[in-house]
Amino acid sequence: MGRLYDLLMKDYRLREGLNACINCGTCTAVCPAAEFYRYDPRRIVDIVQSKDEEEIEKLLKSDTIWYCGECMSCVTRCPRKNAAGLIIMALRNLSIELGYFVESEKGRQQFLLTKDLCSNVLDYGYCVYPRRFDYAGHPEAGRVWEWEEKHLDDVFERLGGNLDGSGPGAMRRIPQEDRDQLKAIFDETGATERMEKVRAAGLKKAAELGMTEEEFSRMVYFTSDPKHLNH
Amino acid sequence: MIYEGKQKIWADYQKEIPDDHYFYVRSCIRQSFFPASEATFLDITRNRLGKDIFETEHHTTCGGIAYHSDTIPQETVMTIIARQFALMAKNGYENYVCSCITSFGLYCETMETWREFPELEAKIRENLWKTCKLDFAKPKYLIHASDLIYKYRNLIAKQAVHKLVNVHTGQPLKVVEHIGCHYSKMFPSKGVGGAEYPYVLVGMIEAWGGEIVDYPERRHCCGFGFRQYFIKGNRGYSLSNTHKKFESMEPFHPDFIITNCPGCPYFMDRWQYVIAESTGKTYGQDGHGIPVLTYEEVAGLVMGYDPWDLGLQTHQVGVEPLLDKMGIEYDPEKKYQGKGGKDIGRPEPCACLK
Amino acid sequence: MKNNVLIVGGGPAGLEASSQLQRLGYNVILIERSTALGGHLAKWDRLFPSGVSARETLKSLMGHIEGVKYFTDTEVQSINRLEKSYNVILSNGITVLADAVLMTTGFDLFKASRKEEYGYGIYNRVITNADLEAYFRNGSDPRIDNPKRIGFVHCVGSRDEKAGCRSCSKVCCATAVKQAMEMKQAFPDADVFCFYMDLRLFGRHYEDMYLSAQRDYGIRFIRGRVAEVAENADGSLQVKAEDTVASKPLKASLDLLVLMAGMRPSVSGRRVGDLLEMPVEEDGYFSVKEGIVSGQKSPHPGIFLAGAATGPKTLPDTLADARAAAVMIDQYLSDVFPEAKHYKNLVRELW
Amino acid sequence: MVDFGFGLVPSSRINLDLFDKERYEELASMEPDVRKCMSCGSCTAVCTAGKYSATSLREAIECIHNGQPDKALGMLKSCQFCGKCTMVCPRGINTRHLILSINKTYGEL
Repeated sequence: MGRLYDLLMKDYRLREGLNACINCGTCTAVCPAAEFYRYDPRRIVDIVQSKDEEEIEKLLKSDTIWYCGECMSCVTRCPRKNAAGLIIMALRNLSIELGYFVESEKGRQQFLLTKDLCSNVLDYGYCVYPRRFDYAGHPEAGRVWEWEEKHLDDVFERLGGNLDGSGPGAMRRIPQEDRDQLKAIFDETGATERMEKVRAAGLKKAAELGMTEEEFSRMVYFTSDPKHLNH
Repeated sequence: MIYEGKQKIWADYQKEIPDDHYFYVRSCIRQSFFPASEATFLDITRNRLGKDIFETEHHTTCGGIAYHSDTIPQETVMTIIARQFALMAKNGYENYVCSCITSFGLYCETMETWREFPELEAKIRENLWKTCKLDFAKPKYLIHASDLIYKYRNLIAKQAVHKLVNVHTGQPLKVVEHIGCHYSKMFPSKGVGGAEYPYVLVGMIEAWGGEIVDYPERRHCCGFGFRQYFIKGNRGYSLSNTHKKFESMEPFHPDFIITNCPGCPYFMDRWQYVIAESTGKTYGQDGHGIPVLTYEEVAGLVMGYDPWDLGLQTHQVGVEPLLDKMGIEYDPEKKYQGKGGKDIGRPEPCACLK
Repeated sequence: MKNNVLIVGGGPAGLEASSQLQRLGYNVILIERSTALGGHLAKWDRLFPSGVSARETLKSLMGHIEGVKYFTDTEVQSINRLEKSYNVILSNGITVLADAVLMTTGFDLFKASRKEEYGYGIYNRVITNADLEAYFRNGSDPRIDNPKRIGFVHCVGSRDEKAGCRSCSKVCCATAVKQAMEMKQAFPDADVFCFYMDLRLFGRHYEDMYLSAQRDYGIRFIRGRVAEVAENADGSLQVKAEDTVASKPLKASLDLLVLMAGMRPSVSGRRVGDLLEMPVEEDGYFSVKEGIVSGQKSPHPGIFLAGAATGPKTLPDTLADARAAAVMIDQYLSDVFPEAKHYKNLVRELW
Repeated sequence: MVDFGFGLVPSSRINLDLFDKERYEELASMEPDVRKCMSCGSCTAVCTAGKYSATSLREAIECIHNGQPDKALGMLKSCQFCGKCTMVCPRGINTRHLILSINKTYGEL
């Protein structure tokens, strides 16, 4: 048994999600990613259970493990009670831990995702915060969001929300002491360390590519190589 | 379609839903995009049905979106969840109801993992005390807010002002249901009706006079995919999966779509807009889209709430054709007004989508 | 005096063992819980690999049991172990003093509706292998209306831990190939697809059957387990699978989908087994004393097993197993009741 | 039409409804043995061209059965007709003739 496989086996999601796969393809048959990306979850499960170090390392550095949308539709159908979705999460976790994620275009996206989502959680206590959801960056949010964004306070007031208000209610300002507890949890459970690790690896990659952080972020946010798709 | 066959399966998946006394936890996405839905949920359950639904300002995100975008470790999200549970116990509750499907699925998975790996539960218990000085607790009953509206569906029907019926033809409205993937795909027994033919939304539609239409891609994900939406370069995935669903449901001509997941109504509403504006294709009648509603919005319409109090103006797909079919009166002038009729302008019209 | 042998289950194994034991000079009492003898064979139309008639096969099995006392609509009510034999009370009030008991309780067909995602009993055009045999026998089924595109799903309730059945049912692959060819004969311009995980065509002539299905009938074999079935607006079915050979998700519209429901341990057989405290293995089938050298002996003296009671078997396997059990029972009784030997020889001379 | 900076992604899902039966029957009339393939991969395993290009008779036959003849042609265009695959096919398919027949049948697509 190889090193990478051992590291993977430390992850509860892999222990939960990997039983002997019989390559029947039910996971791929219903996978939202398999139709639109060059992606086959069955093969990933098969590679992991093969314990082939070389293949697993390739996987950890590849775009492949980043195509999944974590909808977990595969879990319902597997006749061997595997959970491809959980296996992917374990692979992504290890890819980040080892800094391999920056080796692939899709993996690099963790640089932005980690920065944005974690700061939302720590700054506001929410994963999503409307004042940080801008129409310019999200034109698909529609003309109606363009309007809402301009009148966010009025819209929330009209709809019985409590945007940045005190006490309970939708989008209330979560008290500082509670956000402090979130920060303490982040520090204690490795999320803070994770954030720093991802940031450092991203900036290192940016430097390798001779890019500033802004240039790197733009590239990561906008680019998508056609090679990910099927032709 | 053989209805009795589905009834047999529904009978196999009846989960226990306590009648009253819940600790309520909000959803990040629902609060951001459908704040009125949560307000309506609380107004219906507390004021119309007289239930005890407690909310504390101290609860936070469960971290689910960050977790499913692979930005925080499993141990982190589990400790945040333990904190939410601890707040429930601290406030004297044992029934936990959450507004978010991603949260619901994650709570189920977390409790299952704790059951399977007690050493992990012990670690989380320790983390919780270390970081928050809170005592570890687990809910006696864990349910999603749509389970509760399902439970109350007949009480709501008793107070109904409108039915899900086309007042012009007398025919029941054709409704498509969309269940959030994390509701029961991972743990079929945790969802009303199971994973393949969930009954939680079907039950509401039936109780309120509508007719559910099944279609081939009913079970398919809306395409959110967390990282697949947040990063612009990935949004083609998200868009294409919703497109797949609409192409599949189009021949069934649904009057509207009911959802129980916070993200799905946003995506299925906005992706219709994107498809219309970028390809010219629309799925509703004569240039309109198909309205995508939350179950709270549907319950609100049935109980006679004003559509604009329900926040239907914040959908990109216009709901007026649906309101007309249901014979619901509304004031177009008030649609985009702020509180007390304050003028806050209105959205720009779309080029294609009516 | 003649030794009594009680045989529980009137399917092929029970019938074959009855005729053999009777010829060996035993007093055979055969009981069957349903109203007719023959078991699943009585419901089948033609048999793989050669396509012989199930009716004829059953008729020839029945032809050899004259003189055998049999009771249909009859179950075992209670069993008491005496010193050398068993005191058995039947549901029809008759009491049998059995010197040996043979369990030929067979199998149940997997309840296809338990694979919820396949929609048996929900989608109109989803049927089972058993439904199709019934259609072949009596020529009509409202769900089969000149189908142009027909699919067969292998491993329904087999090799499926989600459905609680890990084992392979052994006969479904061959049955699917047989039925696919029969449908092609019935509807020559139909396209027929078989969705399989592995083709387990192990028996003599089975591979020829597979080759013929491809070459002579143009049946398409797709390596991928069907993941989901749904109904299109026009009532046809949408089937999803992965073509694992092409590593791509696949969809197909079909007019008819046939689910190859697998074998499950017989529930009523298990009930009788419990009366006898017969151990079962993890797969739910009865354990045997030693798997290879005496696969027909139960751990209890005087209790024997044959046929699908000890796991999925083809019909030839089952009949051979029944004959083997008859010999085992003969040896056992000869050892335990040597005084009966002389009488047995007289009977055997008559044959 | 608005440009959102992303758009619909082409589907790679195999749709068996797109299978062109008539044309396939043409092929089968030229080379009936095409039906006998059991996707064992022996042909691809020994294929010389396959070592240097995306040549695979096994996949090509699969593509034809899946209604993707254009993909099939792509997978055969580097074939050198060395005939190794004919020697190893356990079903005795005259693979060289099959490849020629595929090109002939679908070539003008």
